[in-house]
Amino acid sequence: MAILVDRSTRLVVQGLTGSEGRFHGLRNRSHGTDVVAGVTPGKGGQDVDGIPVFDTVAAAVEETEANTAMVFVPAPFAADAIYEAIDAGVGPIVCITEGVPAHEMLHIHAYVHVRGVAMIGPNCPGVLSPGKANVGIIPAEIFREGSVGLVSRSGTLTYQIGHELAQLGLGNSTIVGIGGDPVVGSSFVDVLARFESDPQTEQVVLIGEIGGEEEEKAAAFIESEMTKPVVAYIAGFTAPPGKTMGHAGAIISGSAGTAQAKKEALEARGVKVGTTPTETAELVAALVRA
Amino acid sequence: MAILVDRSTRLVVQGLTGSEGRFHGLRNRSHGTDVVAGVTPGKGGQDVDGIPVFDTVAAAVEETEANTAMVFVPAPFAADAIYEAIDAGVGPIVCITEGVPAHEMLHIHAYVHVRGVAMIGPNCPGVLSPGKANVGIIPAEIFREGSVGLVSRSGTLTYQIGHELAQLGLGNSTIVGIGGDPVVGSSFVDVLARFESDPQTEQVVLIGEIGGEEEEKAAAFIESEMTKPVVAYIAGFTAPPGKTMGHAGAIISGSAGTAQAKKEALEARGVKVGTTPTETAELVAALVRA
Amino acid sequence: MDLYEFQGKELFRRFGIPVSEGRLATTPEEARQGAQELDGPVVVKAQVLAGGRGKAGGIKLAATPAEAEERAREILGMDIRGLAVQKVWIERASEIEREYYLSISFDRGAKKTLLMFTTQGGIDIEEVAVSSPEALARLHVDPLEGYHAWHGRRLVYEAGLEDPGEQKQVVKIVGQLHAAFTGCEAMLCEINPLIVTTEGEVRALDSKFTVDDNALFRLPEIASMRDLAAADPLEALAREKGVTYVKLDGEVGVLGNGAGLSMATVDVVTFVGGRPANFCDLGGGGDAQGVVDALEVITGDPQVRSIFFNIFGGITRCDEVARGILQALGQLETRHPMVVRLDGTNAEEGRRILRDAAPPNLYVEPTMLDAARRAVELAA
Amino acid sequence: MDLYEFQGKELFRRFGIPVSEGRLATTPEEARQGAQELDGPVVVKAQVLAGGRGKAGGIKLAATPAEAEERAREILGMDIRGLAVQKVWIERASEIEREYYLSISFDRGAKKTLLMFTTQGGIDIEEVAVSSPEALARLHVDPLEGYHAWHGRRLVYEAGLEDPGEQKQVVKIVGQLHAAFTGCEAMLCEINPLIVTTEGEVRALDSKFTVDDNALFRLPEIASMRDLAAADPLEALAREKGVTYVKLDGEVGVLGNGAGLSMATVDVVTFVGGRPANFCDLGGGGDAQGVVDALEVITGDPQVRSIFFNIFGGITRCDEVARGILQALGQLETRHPMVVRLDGTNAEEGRRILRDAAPPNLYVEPTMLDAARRAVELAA
Repeated sequence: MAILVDRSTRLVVQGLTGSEGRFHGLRNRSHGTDVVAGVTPGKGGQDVDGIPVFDTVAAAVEETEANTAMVFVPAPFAADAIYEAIDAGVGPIVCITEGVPAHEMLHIHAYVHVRGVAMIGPNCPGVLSPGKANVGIIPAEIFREGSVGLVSRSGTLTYQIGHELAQLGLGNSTIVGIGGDPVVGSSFVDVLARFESDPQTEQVVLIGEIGGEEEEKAAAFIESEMTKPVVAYIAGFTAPPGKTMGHAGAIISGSAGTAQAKKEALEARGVKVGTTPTETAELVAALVRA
Repeated sequence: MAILVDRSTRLVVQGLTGSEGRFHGLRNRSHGTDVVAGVTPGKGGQDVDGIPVFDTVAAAVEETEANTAMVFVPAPFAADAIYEAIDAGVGPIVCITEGVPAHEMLHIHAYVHVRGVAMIGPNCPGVLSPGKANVGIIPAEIFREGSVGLVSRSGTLTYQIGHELAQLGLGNSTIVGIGGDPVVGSSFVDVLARFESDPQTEQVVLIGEIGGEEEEKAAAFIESEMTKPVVAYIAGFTAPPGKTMGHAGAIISGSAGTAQAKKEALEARGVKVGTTPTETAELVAALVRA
Repeated sequence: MDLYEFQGKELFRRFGIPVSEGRLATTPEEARQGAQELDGPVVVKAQVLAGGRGKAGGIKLAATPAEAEERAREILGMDIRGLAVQKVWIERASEIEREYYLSISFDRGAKKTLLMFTTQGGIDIEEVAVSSPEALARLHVDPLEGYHAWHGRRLVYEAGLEDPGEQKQVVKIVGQLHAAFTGCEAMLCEINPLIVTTEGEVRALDSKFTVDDNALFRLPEIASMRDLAAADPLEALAREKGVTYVKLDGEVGVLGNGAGLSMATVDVVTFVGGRPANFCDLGGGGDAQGVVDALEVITGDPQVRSIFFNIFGGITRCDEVARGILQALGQLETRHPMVVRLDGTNAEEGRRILRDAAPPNLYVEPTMLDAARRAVELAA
Repeated sequence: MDLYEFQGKELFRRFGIPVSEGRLATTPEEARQGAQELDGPVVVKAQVLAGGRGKAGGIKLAATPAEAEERAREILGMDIRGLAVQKVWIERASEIEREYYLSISFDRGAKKTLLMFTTQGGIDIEEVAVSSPEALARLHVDPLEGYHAWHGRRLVYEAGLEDPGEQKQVVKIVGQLHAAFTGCEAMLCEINPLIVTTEGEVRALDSKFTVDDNALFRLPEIASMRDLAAADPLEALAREKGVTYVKLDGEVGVLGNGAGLSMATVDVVTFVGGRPANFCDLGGGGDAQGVVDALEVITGDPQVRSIFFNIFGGITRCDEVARGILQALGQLETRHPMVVRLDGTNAEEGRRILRDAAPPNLYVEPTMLDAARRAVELAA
């Protein structure tokens, strides 16, 4: 099983002919992902190491039955690429691109929801279901297949915790990097709901950070809707208010969005929160062994 | 039963303090409709013959639990009033106003559908469920309560046919004037679907006219989805192409939208089409007596 | 409201769409002057709100200003589908390499904006749709999504346009045309042909532009483009009086209340063997002044021989309508025979009032069918 | 990106929102000149990207140009929350009758634009939200619906604004502020206070305006408003080098790859009893030039005593990162003790490379916690 991407994924890479699109597209293929097409306007008819390139997503879908899109186009054109994928009937859509303007994402977020399309990102590392499919830039070689679902707003921190889990002999059903922007296509709650109904997933790790209120909403969801145990980690306890900590979304506004508030919200709902990545991995290991 | 409006209707009239809003609002009340509120910005706190007036639809809903809105505000402000009603959680929304710009209706049509709000009009006579509630300008006194559902793009033509039915001793479950504009909130198919599932309705009369393709879609829907018998009338057999026949929507564009094509589409699906209002009423009477 | 080619092109130009330079002329002399200013071969194009200009001889090439004057003299005053040509557009002639077709319209069926593009331009698009549907790229814009650049790209690639330079220009023009379509609240923006010049430049060579009448209140500049002189004089009079009127080609003047009932009335006149002279909608009510205005327009048509007055009394009761009719007849000097059918609320009373007053040229009938037959008979 | 009051007001003005006339001054003489031009009593307002100006004495009234010069002399150079005042805004003084509050912000939780209005203006809105929530009208704009006039009306009526003239003006300003918010792709547009003058005119007396950094590529004019001189000099250097850097107040310089990991590193340093000097994110990779630039910024802070280099090798392998670090150290003359933790792909190999090269000030630790402890120890 796993969630969002698996062996049935047929991936079209928007921006496959760019250097990053090519690098990661081929990397995803080497992990076993069925990368069926690329899209670059004006480069239809070419190929990238055997992967056919089309001018439009619609043409790619018609020719290759692609059902999942990865967006690797530069930020000024990313929203356009996302809308194109939606209208070509593709989903999930995973947008790796960093720097998509927030107002565009506000509209896209509302629109994908009414169209019923799953979207991950932007500014995210993507989605990896170890042993099945990798859509994005997550280094698959440090993860193992297993029962732990992992959802995170951060990239390298996710890798760190996944790596520590692997050191402890644990593997993952799916790793979902939802992205570090103020508005992303899927929230913690959206992904937790998928993990809850995924047979392969038995435990979930949630990696949050300062800013917004998605961790608080996740806490409420975990209490009311989830039967599977969740462990959390929150980054940014010592971040000062009003400063953007790398991710556009990682900013404490006034008294809202602090790591302490998020930790308390989660713990009040019975979620164990690790203070370091290592401790977090150990909490998961204890759960699995229990 | 009946559809859209009935004894549970609690009506707020947007534009109640205008002369037409007042006239028809009070008329609707005298037919037994529960007219609970009016809305006119800046006139909150006043009343119209005992009906309290509010500044916003939200305030009207909060105070009076209004659940249906009738829009009687001038065309330049009608779209704004419709959005206000949607966001105040009211529906159905019946817009009587004539002259709402088509581009605004394009967006409203899409938006009410994703919000799941029933909307009738604009440029329509409204909805009457005889003996239960009247929302709009349909003269209730010429209709009787009964089993015939009536849906129409036209006003006086509807009255004419309803009157002829009454002369033949027949009554109506609900009369719905969907409006004569190119884009209206509810199409024939939307209303036919409601009649199909309404226990009171046993037969349906559809009154179409030239322009668009709603009659053709209705024909397909009647064949595939309806068990109740439908009789139709189409106006505009002798209308020349390219001329707007009164209603903004009543225009033959190129070879599309002719009355003949609509008649053929309906008859091909087994729907009897009357050539005059009188014959149409007689076809219904024959059905009822069969 | 339909715009002339030169008006549509002016709007195109404002939205960045490349058009040829030109001058408007209402006399042959102005045409010569315009051609002189343009300094080179020109095309003289009849400005009429009707299709088929080209076949009717309303578009002609002129190599010199003198020729332009001559061609304008031929075209001005020409009758094209019943409309007299009162203006010509003098435009710098283009070296045409290829002709494409691009349009944005209001798709009432889908309730979305419809983009259409084909490389088979210059001819009737309905023919292309039938003869080679695969060459016609069609794409909707979802009102909740709005237009994005991919719409233009997909349109161009799906139509099989291959030259990268042309692709780029057409994609840009699609975006500009969409901006014009929404900005001017159009029901139709059509460029046929959209040409490629011998230098590879893509340009709008014609324009068909229809604006939503209901939006004109907030588009004063476009509203002022309406050319009352160009319309049928009776339709212009009707517009002035605020009467909904469409001229038809028969002898029975028709007057109804409500668009649907009026259309049905026109139909019934035809079904019983008559020829309606017009469609005329009094609106929901039937007050005396409205009746006076409508009768004035209808009787302005010299073809009219009888008038069929078909009223259904709803909110307005038939007795009130009857009094309105008598009052209106008192104000007008019309000798046309008039057949009145009154039905609905208080119809009996209304008919009685009319019969009692009994003007010599007034006939009262109980049903639509009877009234139609009588009106046709009286027109014979 | 935060804008100064005078920049925000310039944008307000363009969208039609009434603001007072004013002049920018960087010297007391310019302030006098500005006051002279404004011809009447003025307010001299410190322009700093920090709150609490008023309490800090950064806003002063001046009745004459001479007084304005004097007040500007007092304010210019003043330190407000760590920022030196380099500019003052000289504005025509207003006769204030009442103070309201209006803002439009990006509600990340609801994923909608949030409108807020209260007649209790001039004070901290978070206080109003706590002390009298019923007085604070809050309303979202659905991105698929867009802003309409009813939003403004409902906001104003729900806040209990009663004067019809003020209602009308405020509703209009809400619409204009929303246009500014979307047109400038803002994250926040706040007017506090929105005043009513003794003449009944509603006007923006202050402005807080934050624009989405990600949108600046298409807002060149707003992008050019950035005042590099006003920022912390190290943050300005970081921006110039393209390094993601936030100055903190301790002694342990922190360098990580990825925002989340870097934040976690700062946290761990604090948990083991140290004080981080900064947050610094190298991004996903760890190439030599990036390391050089980051170390240059970090060591520019004189408080820094040790540096904690926390790298997780994912796609970039740890052996590559180790070589990048050595190369960077070769290019830099830094004597700060540096603790490196390498983990992830090829971590063993990476650590071996570092140990073999063994620069005297380089310490290699196997875990984040060990490394944090060592870095804190070295900073003591």
